[in-house]
Amino acid sequence: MTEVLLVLGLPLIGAVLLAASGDRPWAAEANTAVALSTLLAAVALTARVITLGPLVTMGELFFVDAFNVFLVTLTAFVGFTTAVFSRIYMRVEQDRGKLSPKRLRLYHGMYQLFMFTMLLALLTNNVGILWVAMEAATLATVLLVSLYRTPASIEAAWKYFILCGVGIAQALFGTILLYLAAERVLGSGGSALLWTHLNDVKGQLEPTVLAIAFVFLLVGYGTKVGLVPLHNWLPDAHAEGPTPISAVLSGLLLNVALYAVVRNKVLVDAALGTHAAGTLMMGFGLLSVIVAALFLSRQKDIKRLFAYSSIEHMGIATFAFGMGGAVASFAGLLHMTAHSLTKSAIFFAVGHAAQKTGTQIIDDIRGLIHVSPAVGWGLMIGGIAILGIPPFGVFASEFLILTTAMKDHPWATPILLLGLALAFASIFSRLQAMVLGESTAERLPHPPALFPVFVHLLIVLLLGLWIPPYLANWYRQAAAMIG
Amino acid sequence: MIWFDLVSQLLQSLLAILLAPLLLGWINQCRAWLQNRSAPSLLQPYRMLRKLLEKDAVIAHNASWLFRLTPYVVFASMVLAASIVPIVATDLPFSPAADVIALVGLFAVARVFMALAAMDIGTAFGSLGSRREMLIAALAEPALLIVFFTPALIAQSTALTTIVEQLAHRQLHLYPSMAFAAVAFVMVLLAENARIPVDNPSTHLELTMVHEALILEYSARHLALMDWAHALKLMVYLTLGIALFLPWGVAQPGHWLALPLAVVAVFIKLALLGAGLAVLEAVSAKMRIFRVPEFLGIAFLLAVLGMLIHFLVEA
Amino acid sequence: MSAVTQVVNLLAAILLLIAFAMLAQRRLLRLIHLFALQGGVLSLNTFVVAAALSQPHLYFSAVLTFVLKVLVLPWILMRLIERLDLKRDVETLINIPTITLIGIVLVIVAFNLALPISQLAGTITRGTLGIAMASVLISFLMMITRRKAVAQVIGFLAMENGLFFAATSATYGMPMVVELGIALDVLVGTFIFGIFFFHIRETFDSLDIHHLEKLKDRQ
Amino acid sequence: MSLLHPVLGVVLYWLALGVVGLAVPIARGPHARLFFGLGAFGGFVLAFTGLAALGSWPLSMVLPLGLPDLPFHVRIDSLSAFFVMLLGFASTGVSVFAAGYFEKGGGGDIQLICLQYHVFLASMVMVLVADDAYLFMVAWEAMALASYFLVITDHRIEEIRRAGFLYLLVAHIGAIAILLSFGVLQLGQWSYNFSAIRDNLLSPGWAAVAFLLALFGFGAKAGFLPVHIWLPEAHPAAPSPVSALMSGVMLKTAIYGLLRVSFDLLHVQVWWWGVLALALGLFTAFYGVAFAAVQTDMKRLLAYSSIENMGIVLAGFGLTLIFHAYRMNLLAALALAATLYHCLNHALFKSLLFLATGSVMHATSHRSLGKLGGLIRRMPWVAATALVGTLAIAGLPPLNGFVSEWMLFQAFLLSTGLPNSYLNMFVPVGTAAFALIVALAGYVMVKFYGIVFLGLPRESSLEGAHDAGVLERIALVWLAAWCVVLGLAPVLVLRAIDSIPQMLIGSSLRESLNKTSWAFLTAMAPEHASYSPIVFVLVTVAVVALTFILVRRHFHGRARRVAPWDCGFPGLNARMQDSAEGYGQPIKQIFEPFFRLERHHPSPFDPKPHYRSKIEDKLWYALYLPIERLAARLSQWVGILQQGRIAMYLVYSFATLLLLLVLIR
Repeated sequence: MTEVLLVLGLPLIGAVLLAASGDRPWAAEANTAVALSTLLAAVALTARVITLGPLVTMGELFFVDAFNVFLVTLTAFVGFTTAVFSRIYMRVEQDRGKLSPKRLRLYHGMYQLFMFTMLLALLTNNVGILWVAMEAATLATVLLVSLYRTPASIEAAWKYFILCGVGIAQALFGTILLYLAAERVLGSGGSALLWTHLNDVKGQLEPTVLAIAFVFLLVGYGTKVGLVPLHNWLPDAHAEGPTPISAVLSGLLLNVALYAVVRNKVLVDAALGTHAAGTLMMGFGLLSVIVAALFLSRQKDIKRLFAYSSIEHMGIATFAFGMGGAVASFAGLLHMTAHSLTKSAIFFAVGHAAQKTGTQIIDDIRGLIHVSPAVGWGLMIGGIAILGIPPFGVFASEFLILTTAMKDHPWATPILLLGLALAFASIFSRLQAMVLGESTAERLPHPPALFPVFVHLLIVLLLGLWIPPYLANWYRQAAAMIG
Repeated sequence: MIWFDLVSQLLQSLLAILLAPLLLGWINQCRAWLQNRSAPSLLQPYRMLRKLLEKDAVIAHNASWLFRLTPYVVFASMVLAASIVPIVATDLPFSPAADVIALVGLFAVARVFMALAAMDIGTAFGSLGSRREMLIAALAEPALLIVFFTPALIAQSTALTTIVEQLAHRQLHLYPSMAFAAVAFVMVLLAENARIPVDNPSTHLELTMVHEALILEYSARHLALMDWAHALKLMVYLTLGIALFLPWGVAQPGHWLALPLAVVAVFIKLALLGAGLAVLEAVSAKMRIFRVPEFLGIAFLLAVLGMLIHFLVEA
Repeated sequence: MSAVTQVVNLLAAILLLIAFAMLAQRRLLRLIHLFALQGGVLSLNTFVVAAALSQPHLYFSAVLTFVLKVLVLPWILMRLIERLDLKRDVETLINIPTITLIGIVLVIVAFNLALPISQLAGTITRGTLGIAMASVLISFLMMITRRKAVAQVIGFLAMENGLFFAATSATYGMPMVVELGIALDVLVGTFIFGIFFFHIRETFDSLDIHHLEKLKDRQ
Repeated sequence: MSLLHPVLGVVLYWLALGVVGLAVPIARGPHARLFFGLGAFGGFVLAFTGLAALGSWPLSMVLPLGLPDLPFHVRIDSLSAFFVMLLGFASTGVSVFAAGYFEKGGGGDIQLICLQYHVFLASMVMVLVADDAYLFMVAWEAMALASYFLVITDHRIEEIRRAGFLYLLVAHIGAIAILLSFGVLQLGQWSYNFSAIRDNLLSPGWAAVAFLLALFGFGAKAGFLPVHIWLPEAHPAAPSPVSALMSGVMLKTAIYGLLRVSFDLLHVQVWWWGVLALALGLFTAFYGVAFAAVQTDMKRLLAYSSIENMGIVLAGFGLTLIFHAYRMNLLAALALAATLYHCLNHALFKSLLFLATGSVMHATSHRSLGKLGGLIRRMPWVAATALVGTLAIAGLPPLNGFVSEWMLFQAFLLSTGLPNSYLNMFVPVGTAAFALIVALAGYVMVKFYGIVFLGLPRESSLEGAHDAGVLERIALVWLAAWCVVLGLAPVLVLRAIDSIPQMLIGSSLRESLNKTSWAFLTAMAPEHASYSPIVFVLVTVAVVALTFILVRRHFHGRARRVAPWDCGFPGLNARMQDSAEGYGQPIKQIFEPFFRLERHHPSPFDPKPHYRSKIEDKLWYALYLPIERLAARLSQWVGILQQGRIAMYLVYSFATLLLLLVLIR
């Protein structure tokens, strides 16, 4: 109860506070402090769930179950580390005159607002509120993408806005249809959109309606997940926004959108009693993997590169959830976790690298390891982790997904194999060229804030070697629920 | 019993070592006759050896220990080979030490040491010789192995003594595969022993020589050992041919009286083969080094054909 | 068929008509007027349903719709195009007959899709679900065909209207809290769009979105 | 206290050593001597632990690590024990050598190298003792990764980065294939530990899929055709001790995996798998030796020779499969023993030779054969030990290389009883090919040794070359000594490893080994074939001594040192000897169709005539570049998706929506 309020309230207050005074010299610290307190609240919430089990509070408005509890913690955690990272990063940007105090204020305010929307989307029990929060997340980030006001950034932000707006509108239609179906079972009024109730009666929901509803929901939230061919906003937004935003977009937004899709898939599967939804998701997943892998091989911009890698990994996770089954869903959840940690860590390193070399063009970044071993190794290890090389967590999930696929859907494995191999070749060749070799860059006045990078990578490493039992239990329960 | 074995073993080895130069002399004589030159005496090779052994050795400044060691190794391995091949008797204590494959390996040891020693001084001819020698060997060795495999398959064994006993002491039986093998064997023999048409033993014509280029830097006792080993090698090959393709007359295990008979038989066979070799050399001309691969390729082919024929008609 | 239903169906038909009109409308100013009109019809429709069924929260949402979609949003848009003096025409990418033809195809598709659903829906307004879906798709089409930022935004808002209409027709509207949230989002969204117009304007000194086609995969 | 504990203990010890080594910032010399010296003890322990574990009952443990429901299982049985022993013997020598080698520099930051090196060793051990698919894959990829970082130690050089990338790429693709193979093997039971996989009875079709995936995956590591291209690039790029480990030990882990999957985890073995392996192996071996013959860089030459040897091993593996599939288990045991024996031999002499090249590079800072020569007089220790290695790898009695080849020949010859007439015809031809390969290997090694150590130094700088340091000498002697021992006492070795055929095939060579004394190695039966290296050595030494004494006694030992005669040609100089190209030229000419040649002939009027010839791998152009082009074209097509036009993007999602709506109906 109180924890939930804290988790949601702190970032909201922080948003108001920083929107008012985000241009003060202490704003960055304040931002970090708020994020930290949010994290602590989330940890408290987690601890409570560990001890007391899932809970539903405030007139069933919010609920915490095995599926969203770890996502809440993850979100708060990545939010905090990103804040730590952006403290240094944004200072450098400011010193380089890329940001006016006004925009810094906007940045800090919107950052906290974004955190709020993410947490709201995760915690709410109401599918409608979930939609509202997702839309609000778009609104909160769109101005951050265009923070630099460069033509490119404005264009990127516009595309992000229009495409996600349209997509989310489809999701709304899907939600309405869901409500229509639920209403006939649960009666009209608020309870018909409460997920806990929907989950109880999912078997009785009207299949035809839910089938169509799922199409709209999948297209809608799938746009935010970045599934091919709805992905086109993603690389632009990642490449042109400030790096901390790229980090949270890849690390959090995509996760939450996928979370929304999966929540709805649970209902649809039960209602339809067929594997139609799963098949759709598998198709989208494979398409995303292969197309993203092909795109990877033609990237010149480092942030675009990793944006496409995000598409690829979201594709893998979607494929896993599409396959369904205890192991595959387990792997999908693990993959979400590992990917968001790794990818945000990579973006931190990329941010420093881009600042040191003053460019995002891959061919101009060389020999980072000589300029700053920490940045170089951070990028290298992060890249290795994201490429699914053990003993990192990403490998653990890919191991389970691939072996499952090999047995259940052998026809899919060649595509996955091709996708992974291509992605490896494309990313690693560039990574190696950037990290190793003779260097081009000069040192920066500010020491890089690399503690986040290595903390993330450490956790990912841990996930590959040893998963905490309660986390594993959550994964199992959630997987059982997802089916 | 074991004493008898040891005796026959020593007898055979000594016989081979001592008679090898004589065989060389005999072949040279035949050749001289065929080219109607006046032949050198049969004992000429012995005189050569003695002369060389008495001379002071002359060694290049930069010759390493490998260079000086090689003649002894080569000589020793040839002696070993000679004491493995059943020439007069089949129950030799040493023969279990090596079957045909090991025998081929033994030849390879000698060859490799020679090739290395030839490169040691760093003369143009040395490396040229070793390259050509290794090339010829690389192509001859497989052929030789396959040649050996045909009788090995017939006898279901690669142990020489077993093969010989199988072939010699069972009732006469014609093996077409052996005919192929025999032809291939002769070709390999010519190549391995630096005879015409592959190499010319009696030339120092720099651009065509192979074997002579290898031992170019040797003198005195080292050269003597090399030549002796070379003669011994020819001897071993001929006796191998005898053992595999016309083994009749070899002494049965434990037959004292058969021994002298066997010795006589071997003498006759060697004399005939030597003469035949001389004829062969007289009628053929030396070929270009890059014709040699074709030559040995044919040998290889014949050997493989022999093996396949064995499977087709005999197995 | 009850009188209310007839009224509702009439209003729905008008909505569809307006949607087509917007699809075919070249002038930006008229577009805004049409948008306001659409909002008006929408709120009227909601009001009728509310009256017929005496659903209190529908009254509220009718008022909300009116305030938001007839007064506030059009007013904001007007202000914007005055400030950006965009009284000029908006030209479409491909010629209007084709577009309207595609629109008709969409209507057919939408009706067929909506048929099974509307049979399930227990509302007096269920017949209009197909129209709602159609107007959503048509607004989508409009967004695709327009090449001026403002027009695209209006298309976006029209789509929002269509959704709202769907909500009322299929389920007598969403729960209150959700409706409020949606309204808030739409409002904020429009503001942000407004901000964007100025950014785009000052960066490219035109609101033609073909300036916004630079970002692609350079090879 | 089972035998697993020392093994795992050594793993931990190595990891700790690496971490501490990374942390301790002391001067290069002491650092190398201290940490690599300490590392050598681990290898020593492993060597004898493995030896002890051979034939002992399988021991397994579960570690408190890993995924939920899938903790790390470790297990040591005869097969693992054998390869652990192999790793131990090789790595002891290599570590001791490295202690001396890295002391003198040799690229890179020593602390980092220390970490990577020991992680590399530890992960290899884990691969060998892993008893579940997950741990296996983790260790496998950790091994690839660590070795990758070691390969790119001198990453400022562009070629080395390229080599490293190629290496890791192939390794990763191979790893995915292995992963999929496990996916097939676990049969949807979600139990990835091998003990559960053993109980799965796959249908022949799935078994074949699993085998082929495994063959491809492990082949990518072992350097089988056509996925061998990384090997000649990566091995030369690494520092010599690392090359030694990669060639000597890492390639064997691939063989281990292949044996584990096809004989332990899979139940059925089909004869055509064996035929495939045999043909592939012989072809690989021939390819390797032909390319080795024409190399001009000594480490590349050795790398290609590694390809050749792995090909031979694969051929032996294929024979084993064929025999086993036809239930001729005694012969299968013979072939398997030969295969394993060759693995062990190759581990020893290839490490030895790579280390020797390391000493040579340190002494001369040259890698190209065209710049070496005459080192036998400057570096007697290295030359002597390298000679042992050379003779061994050339397959000459009485050294170890000959033993395994002898046994393989026996296996080939005994294959005539196969109940398949095609195979009866095919295998003899294989025998012939094998004979050719062995002979060519001799050619290659004479070239290697002769050009590096013999003749006149081709560069004046070589006059200053110095012999290896004490540590290096110890390492070289250690490895050379084992080459000799394995050559002289094959029967003892075979008795030690006899439990492996027993375990994998259910039949062993015991009786045929016990028929005769330890001095006589026999195949099946003494009357069939026998070979005694001891007698070989004794007789040869006796004859040498006798001849020497007799010559001295009856004549004299006088010798004069003069200038070389050289047929009386004056002005002999180093450029007159064969260059590496020259020595390989006949092979180039005879096997021309295998190579992709680029020759630049000088014009007759050229004042400074210069001849250049470049030899490249045909497969690179026939296979890899087309794939690359295909990927490029595909990505071109995909690029159309991203045209930057927002209207198009909207159309995409619109179309998707409609499509799905129609589909879902």
